[in-house]
Amino acid sequence: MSEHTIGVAVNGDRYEREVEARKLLVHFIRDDLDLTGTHVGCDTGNCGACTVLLDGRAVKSCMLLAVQADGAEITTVEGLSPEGELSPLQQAFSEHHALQCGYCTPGMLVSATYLLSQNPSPSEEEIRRGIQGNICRCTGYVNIVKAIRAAAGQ
Amino acid sequence: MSETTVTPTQVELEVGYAGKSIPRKEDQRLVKGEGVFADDLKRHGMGYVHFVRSPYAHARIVSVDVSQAEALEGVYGTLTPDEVAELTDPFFELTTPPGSQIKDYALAVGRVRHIGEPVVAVVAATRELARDAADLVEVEYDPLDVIVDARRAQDDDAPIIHEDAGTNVVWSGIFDWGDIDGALKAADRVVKIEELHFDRFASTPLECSVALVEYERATGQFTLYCNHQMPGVAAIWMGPALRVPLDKLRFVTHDIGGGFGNKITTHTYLTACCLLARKLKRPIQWTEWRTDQHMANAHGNERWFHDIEVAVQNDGTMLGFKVKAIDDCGAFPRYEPLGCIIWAQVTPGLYRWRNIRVDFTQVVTNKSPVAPNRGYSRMQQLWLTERICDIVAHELGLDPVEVRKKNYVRADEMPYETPNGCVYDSGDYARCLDIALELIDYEGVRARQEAGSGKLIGIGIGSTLDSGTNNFGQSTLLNPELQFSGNNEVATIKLDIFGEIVLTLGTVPQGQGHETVAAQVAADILGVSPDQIHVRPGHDSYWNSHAGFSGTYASQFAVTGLEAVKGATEKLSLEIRRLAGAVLGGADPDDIVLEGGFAKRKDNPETALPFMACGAIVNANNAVLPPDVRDVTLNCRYVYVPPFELPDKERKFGNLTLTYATQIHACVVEIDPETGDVELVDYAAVDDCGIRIHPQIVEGQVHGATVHAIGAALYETFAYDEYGQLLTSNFYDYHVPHALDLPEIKTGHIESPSPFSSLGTKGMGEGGGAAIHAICAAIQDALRRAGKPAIVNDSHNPPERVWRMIQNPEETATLVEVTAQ
Amino acid sequence: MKVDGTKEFDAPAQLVWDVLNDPSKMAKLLPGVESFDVQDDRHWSAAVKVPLGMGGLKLNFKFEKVEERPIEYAKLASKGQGVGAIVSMETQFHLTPDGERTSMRWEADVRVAGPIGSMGQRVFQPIVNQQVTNVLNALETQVSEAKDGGTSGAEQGIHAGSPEAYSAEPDGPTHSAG
Amino acid sequence: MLLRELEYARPGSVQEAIQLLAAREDARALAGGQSLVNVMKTRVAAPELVVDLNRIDSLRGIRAAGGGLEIGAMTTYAAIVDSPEVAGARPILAEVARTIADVQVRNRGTIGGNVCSNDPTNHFPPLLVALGAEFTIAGTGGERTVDAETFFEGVYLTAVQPGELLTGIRVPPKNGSRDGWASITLGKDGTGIVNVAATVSGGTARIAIGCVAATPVLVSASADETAVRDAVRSAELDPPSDVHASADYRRHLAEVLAGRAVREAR
Repeated sequence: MSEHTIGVAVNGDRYEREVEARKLLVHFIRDDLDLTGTHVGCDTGNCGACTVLLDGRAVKSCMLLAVQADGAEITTVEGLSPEGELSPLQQAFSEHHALQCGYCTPGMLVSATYLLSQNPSPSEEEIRRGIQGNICRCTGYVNIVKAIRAAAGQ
Repeated sequence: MSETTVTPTQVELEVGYAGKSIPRKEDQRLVKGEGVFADDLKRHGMGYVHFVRSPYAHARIVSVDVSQAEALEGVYGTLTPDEVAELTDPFFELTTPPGSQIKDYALAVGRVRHIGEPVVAVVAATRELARDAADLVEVEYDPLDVIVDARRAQDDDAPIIHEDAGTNVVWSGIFDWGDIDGALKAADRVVKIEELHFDRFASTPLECSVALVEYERATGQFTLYCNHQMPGVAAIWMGPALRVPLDKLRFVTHDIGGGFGNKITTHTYLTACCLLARKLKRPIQWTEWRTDQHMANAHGNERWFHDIEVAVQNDGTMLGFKVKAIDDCGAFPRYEPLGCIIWAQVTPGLYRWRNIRVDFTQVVTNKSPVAPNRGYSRMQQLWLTERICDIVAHELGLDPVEVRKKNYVRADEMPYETPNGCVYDSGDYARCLDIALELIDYEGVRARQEAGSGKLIGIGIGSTLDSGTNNFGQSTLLNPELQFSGNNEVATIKLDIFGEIVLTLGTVPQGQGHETVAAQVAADILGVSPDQIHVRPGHDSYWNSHAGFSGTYASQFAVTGLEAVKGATEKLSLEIRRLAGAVLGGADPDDIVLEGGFAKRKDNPETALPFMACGAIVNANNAVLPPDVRDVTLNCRYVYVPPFELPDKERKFGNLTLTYATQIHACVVEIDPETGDVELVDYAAVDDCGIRIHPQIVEGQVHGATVHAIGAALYETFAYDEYGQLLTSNFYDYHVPHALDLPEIKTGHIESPSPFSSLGTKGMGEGGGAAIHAICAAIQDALRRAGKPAIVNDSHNPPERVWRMIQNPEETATLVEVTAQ
Repeated sequence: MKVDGTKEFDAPAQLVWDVLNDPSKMAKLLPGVESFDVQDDRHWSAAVKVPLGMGGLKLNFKFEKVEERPIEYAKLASKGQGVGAIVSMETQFHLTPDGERTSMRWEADVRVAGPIGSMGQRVFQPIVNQQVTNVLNALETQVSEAKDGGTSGAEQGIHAGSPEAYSAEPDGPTHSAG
Repeated sequence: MLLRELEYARPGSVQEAIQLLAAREDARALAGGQSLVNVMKTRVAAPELVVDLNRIDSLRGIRAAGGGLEIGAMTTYAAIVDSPEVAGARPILAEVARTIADVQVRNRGTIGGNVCSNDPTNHFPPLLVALGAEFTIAGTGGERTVDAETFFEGVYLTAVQPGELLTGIRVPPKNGSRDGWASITLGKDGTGIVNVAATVSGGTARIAIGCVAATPVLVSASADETAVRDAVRSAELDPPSDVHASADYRRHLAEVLAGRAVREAR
């Protein structure tokens, strides 16, 4: 068994852990760090429920080995808003009913956060392109697009 | 007409929350990633299960050897088919003999009957180790011939999938209402359609099935933390199979990542987990992976329609039709054969057709078992009625809009009794259609069609009904021996010692916002804000707030769930008012009003008892209680029972469901004539579900149901090859709609209150697959306008199929024959 | 999936037959054979690693000669088992002598079960093509070696990843649906 | 989702990476991982050693060179989309990269990984064949350069041999040519059914078609649509049949899309 010691900063907290080389980053986040907001919705990297920011860029954490994240800064859904408050996007998701079951929501919010960090006033097409990697089975994306527009001040 | 309600963030304290789109209670935790989904739970010493699954669609199991797997360090143990056969009885079957002789176990016993069927379960200290060990399990198979095409299942040389039954037929029967033979003779024309096919797909909730099962040896108690969406029914299956009383199976759900019916038949896996928890004396954790979910859990029913004959007058009025239907339920019936009757809730669709004969047969094939899937069994029937409308219109040279309007049940005929005794409660289909057509600029698109362009433009309509609140008595039309009828749902509400109001539902929500909507209804009755009502998330059978049919399925919460909430809350209101009346000087309960967390005397509002005092008196200071209110518990349970009767088994006649929400959808497609690629360029969904308690949630359900159906029409299919290999086992090949695939979905609505629910609500949310029907209609319209006489004969139309219809329209045109008489 | 084709050899039929029916020679025809074991003249087995870019697919193959009519016809059944895949193959050879030359018609029916079977439908056909081309090339080498009575050619082997293993073959496989 | 046991190495240089890859038969280079990790999840691929290239800075980056481009093998799709050098020299690379899967995949997936995995549905193999790119491969014996027509050898197979590493891709200058792309996918930006890239120069179109054979099929024709369609019709295609498209339909799409790629080339 190949074990590695890795150090990561997740939502500003530093962790040092032993991981098996074969462990996926998403399982490390969920099982080892108990940050269960990041979800698994498929086993082929299509659904985006496991999306996190890795050094500021949106990635699917089921397509990386945990050991690859050694030294990285990671933001998960739990890190999107300060304690007790909602970010403008989180607030807009609730106001516009952009979530039903809420299972895709963490990944969707991370992707939307990333999108607005790159493009603060996206067009509808750019919003759809920005969340193309996140599958939602409940909302048909209608209200998600609306919420992202609203959070972008449109 | 397109409307969206923007929710105010601050809710004023006022009476009248029902009807307003208040922020959902669920959202706070879900947007922060603090939702509690079943896979989030952990227990000390738990073992992870991995199932060894069949690589064959049909094979005899020659031998199973788990010795190498068990020898691996970190492996806690295994479960084999032999153990399952010894420790459990087969799950009961709902159908009649010989189909009822089918034996369905937690693992494949003796044979495997579909790809991915679980054969052995392995438990280890980590997920990865369990998988490592599963790779060491040796199973020897002797492959058998397979059936993937339901039309061949009754052939003489067809392999028999369940030898115990001796036939591949699960259920078969004839439904005959009115006089179709007379109608076919009397009609000006008969339109015959040789064959139509409703394809296999599923709503594929993003969260797969999960369970964490604990077993307490001292009491023999199993606790299943899981995401089963209808635990009461799971218990009925599992108790007898495990040979334990139902109360020994405690089901707990919290947040569920979508269900859509696909989480109703996971009892096979849950049973395996129970056996392992007991055998290995440790908590057992099971997470289904996406590929497993696609191969071996819950597909939607696939259906073939043959020899359709429609009795038509020259003006497009239809008198009825007859059809032979073959339903493909995959390798095991499980919830079936209920799909053999559920369609009858919408027998004539939205139409005034009085003469209908359906010869219905359900067969098993070597494919994944089916389960109820959003629009369950009705959408197949509604697709048939919508296909009939468009094919008849095009063959007779009539306008599909006019043909629909001519045949729709009219608003002034409501409540309308269908030929088989179902009662359509309310609605105005023609008006909904007008709104939908306006939303897509029908006249403008027709003008664009006339003008012509490089693309083939088509307009399609899908008219459907979402029948809600089942009368389970319909099961007796399939099997007279079954002891199911009516329906029920439960809510419990209490006023606690510090004045908290706690509402417990029997429903098992999966994203429908029950916590919010229930709180709205209760808040209005108790004169408080929804924020002041704590609705417990999820379901726990230990709360004792459920009944036999509890759950979230079949579009019923707005009726069964809310009627239970209303009933329980009214009981609580009466108790509070009795209590306050007694405490506040002997006032009559009717003279007490509940407002702002106080029970006040109407004649003197300054004389008021805070809810906190009510809770405290009853729960902790009851020696002060006047004698005539000593029965007050402030803990009120109410069971809602809808007004159903047993259907007539002889005539297969009766009211099978309580409410009918209407969906009329219209869409515009543009087809690339060189590639067959279909682009959905405009879409409108008009919904009428009676009184809406939370319009935004209703609209969200409309969006979701629409997109499931768009996916089914254009992208999603569970396709098998001739060997029974599933070809779309993941989200690469099973393409669900992504954000870029969809146009903006316009919505409109009317409200036709149901006369059968006290709130005027109707169940909604499943929809009737309207987008499938609308898109099929639009493709056919585009082809016809381009001079191609093709009919759309399949519910699933990927580019190649459309291209073939353009290249060779005769291929499907010859499926139709019109005879004049 | 069914594939078939014909191949011409510049060697007498008996010689081609001998190569085709010598398990140890057959072993050399297969790409990525890691070990080989002959039980008897009708049964043999091999551990094979089918070369794929992302790592080889390891399969343990069992072969059985189910029918033969020297020197014109033979039918082989084989089944390879590995993680994620079970490959079943039925292969038939028809040899037609033409003086010092031989014409071989062959048919193979390949079925893949297991998770990989549901994933890679669109790539099976090209992969089977590649493997068939490998086998035919190797067979040609074996036959010409046997004809020359030497052994050097076989040992230099066609490396599974080497370009010549995959060059277009004019008499390569054709397909029928299945 | 559950990988077999493996060892992991994270070299800091190309030399180190090659040594690691050459020393172990079952070693695999891990680029963006957007395909390899997926395959490893199924355990169909189970390398014993994964050599992670993500920390080798010299493998990343896009350089304008003599009117063309030199693109490091570990350059992500996102970097190609955003690159001013690409926009200046060969914008088609960015236009195509922009349609690969989704943002998250584009943030990790690399051009080198794309061509080395060589799945028939991948975008870059036909595109780079049409553009006439060259591939630099490093091994223990030094570097060699392979042209696009010989680089792609079969499904999942390329000229990169065990123990070797693709280090960079050279894209020739546009020199007045026009580049086009046309594809039919399963949903927008979904799994490819047929992909066609074309480069039109001096009245001649150089067309590469993906997913109609084991490797991209190169066809040359005079650059009018009829000639292009004729040429594709008579080309030797051996398209796979799968759940999304029959061989016949793929053959037809190849023809239609080739015409479009040429017509719309800019």
